[in-house]
Amino acid sequence: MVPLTGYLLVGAFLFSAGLYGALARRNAIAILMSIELMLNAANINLVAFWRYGEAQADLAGQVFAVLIIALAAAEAAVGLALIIAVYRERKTVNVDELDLLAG
Amino acid sequence: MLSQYAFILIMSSIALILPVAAILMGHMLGPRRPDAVKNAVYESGVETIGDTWVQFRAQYYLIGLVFVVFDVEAIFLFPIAVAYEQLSMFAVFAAIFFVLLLVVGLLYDWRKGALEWQ
Amino acid sequence: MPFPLPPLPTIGQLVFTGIALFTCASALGVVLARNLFHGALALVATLFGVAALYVMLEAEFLAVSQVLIYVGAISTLIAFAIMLTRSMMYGKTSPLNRQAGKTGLFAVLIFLALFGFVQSIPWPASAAPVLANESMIAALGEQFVTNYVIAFEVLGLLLLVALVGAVMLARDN
Amino acid sequence: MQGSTWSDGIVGLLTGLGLPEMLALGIAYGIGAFILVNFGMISALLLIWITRKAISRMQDRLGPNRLGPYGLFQTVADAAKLISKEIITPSQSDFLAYNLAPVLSVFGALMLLAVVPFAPGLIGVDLNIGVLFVVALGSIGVMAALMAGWGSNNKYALLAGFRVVAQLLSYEIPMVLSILTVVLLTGTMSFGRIVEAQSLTIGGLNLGIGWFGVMMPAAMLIFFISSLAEAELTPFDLLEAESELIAGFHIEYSGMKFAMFFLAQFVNAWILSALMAILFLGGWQGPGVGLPVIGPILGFGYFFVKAYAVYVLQQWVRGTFPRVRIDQMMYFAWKVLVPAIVGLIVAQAIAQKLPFPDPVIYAIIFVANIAAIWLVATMLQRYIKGESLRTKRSFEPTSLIGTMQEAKEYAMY
Repeated sequence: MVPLTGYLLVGAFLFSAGLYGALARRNAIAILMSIELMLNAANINLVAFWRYGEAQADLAGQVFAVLIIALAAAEAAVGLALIIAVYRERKTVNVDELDLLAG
Repeated sequence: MLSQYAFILIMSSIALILPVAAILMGHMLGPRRPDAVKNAVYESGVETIGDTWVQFRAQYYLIGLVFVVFDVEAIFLFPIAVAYEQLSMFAVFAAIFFVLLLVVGLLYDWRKGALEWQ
Repeated sequence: MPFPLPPLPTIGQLVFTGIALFTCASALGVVLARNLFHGALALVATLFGVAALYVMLEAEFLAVSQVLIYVGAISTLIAFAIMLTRSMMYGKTSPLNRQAGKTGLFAVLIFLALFGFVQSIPWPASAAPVLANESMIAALGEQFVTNYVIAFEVLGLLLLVALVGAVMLARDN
Repeated sequence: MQGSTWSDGIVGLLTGLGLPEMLALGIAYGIGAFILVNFGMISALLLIWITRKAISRMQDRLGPNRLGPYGLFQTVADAAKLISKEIITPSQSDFLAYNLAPVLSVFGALMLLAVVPFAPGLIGVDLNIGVLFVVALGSIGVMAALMAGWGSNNKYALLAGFRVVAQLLSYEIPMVLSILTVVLLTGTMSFGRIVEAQSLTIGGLNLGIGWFGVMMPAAMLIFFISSLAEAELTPFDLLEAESELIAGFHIEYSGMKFAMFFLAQFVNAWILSALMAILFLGGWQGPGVGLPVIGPILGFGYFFVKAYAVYVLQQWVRGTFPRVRIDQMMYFAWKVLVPAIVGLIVAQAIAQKLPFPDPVIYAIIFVANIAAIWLVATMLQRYIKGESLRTKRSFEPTSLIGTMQEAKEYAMY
């Protein structure tokens, strides 16, 4: 059987990659995709802890994970709609060109 | 359960290899005489003007949006439907309330004309 | 003293290693791809990898919802948004901003810290067999409308708000 | 977990030969999967022949009749032709997306076969989440269409890809929800058990005619209509609209790569008909399937007869109906089918919790279904009236346009 460490390491890798993408990419859509990676990393950990944990019958880990997936859907829907609205105004989705509030 | 998914894994590798093999066979058996006109983008014989990445209308995105919300709804309703026999009345009303919330969303979009193709 | 050979990996471990490498490689593809559409395709691959990990964890309902919602819905939305904002046009400039170097160092440090942390704790190496699967899906459905009913209804409300808000934002007018 | 399956025999044979059980299972699965995949590929040839014959009969033609008996080998010749054609790769196409798209679309179609129950015990793998597995695989087809449209570097292909995705997404919701009615009734998502639930046992004898389609005609109809849209067949084939989009998202594909899209489309259409047979027409259930030896063989026969009958029905619709416009396509999905099926689900959910004996509950569900059909029919009638009024007006002398009040019937839409 695969030890729990394996899953946790995959989760850690996805989280770090997502973090890098969220901070370093210029395109807003790419940033959103990186955030999805981080959410997935959290989900892997939740399910892995559920599977290897004591309270399997409780299913809390799975319920959380499904809720997070649904949440990610709502987040992506609104986030992308925002990006589209911003694009319509400013004709760009590069976040370092969007300095309306920077003054 | 994992042995069931072993079947899925084996079958998916076969289902991937077969079309790849068919395409590679087509590459090997068919002739290969490319030229600039043949490889040009086909637009009914008219010369291509401008970039392929033309501006698309936001309507497509709106459809995707409504789809996402209803997809999420469906994914929650399936396990509830499986458990339906054992549910109490309260639970049933909770589920129906959940459905009605989304119906309100659909009605709102309907009124706002987001479902129309202008 | 003979060098102790590590035990042969089981089939499950081999499959896991394959899936894990695939997932991590495509995750790197997401953040590093110059072409945004390739990035989206890599994201789809990553999400499939994660779904496969869920199957390995015997959470098949979760795996299938992952594919349905993430691959079927969210990735499509992302692809639509890429086309709508003509993000393909930025292919010539660098996809990374000025602080990319510093951020990369930071991310590597975070990963190393997490790596060390995960390795330092003696996690259980194996788990109890999972309860029968059909009843697990039913139990999951029951949990949604009993123990977690508040979260469930709030999620419904959130979806409603997302639907209304996103449609208002994205409409052409 | 479940009773005997097809793999038991092979595994028993192989372990008898002294192989370890793991390896035996792997070999058995390999054989089964290989047969299934090849069944999909080869049946596509037959399906193309059936399609051409059915359509040509409806159009008062003979169809293929030269090669082999009744022209049966025509598709084989076509396949041989396609394989020897040059594969043209358009310049500036995206290598990854362009080449992966045909493979993925075939993959998505063939993998569906893994959960189709052909006969009692003869199902690739009876997943607990079989129903959702099918729906999830549909998203691979969506991705393939997007990749093909984007990868070809062609405006029309991209536009068609977008339209395909819009259509597939719109009709996936009524389809999924119509499957939900069956799941709500049976309390299981495994196809094996859904088919088993459609027996009708009277006096210890399995008549095998307790089909859900009889009790839930509206859900069946909605499933059928959405499956037409998902299979991109004629009332909903505006993605291929030759006059506007040249040929759809696979315009830039040729030779075997085009053949792959073609194959995926036919396999998909057949599996959707098979799904309708499984979910609403009893799958392998039929009179006499309970019999000891002959039962499974009969069941196998019943399943194929039903699946092909639904397939021919699809072709019939395809041969008779005109193509809808894109706004009508959207209208129909979101404003007719989705409200109807959501209403049905709520009605059925309430009915199933009423403290009545089962037959009464079934009767209530049946009445709700009939009401849904009636409602949809009236809504469509109103819509068609408005449409025909609009068409009539567009042919009136121009001098009158603008002077006329908007008609009441039309103003509703």
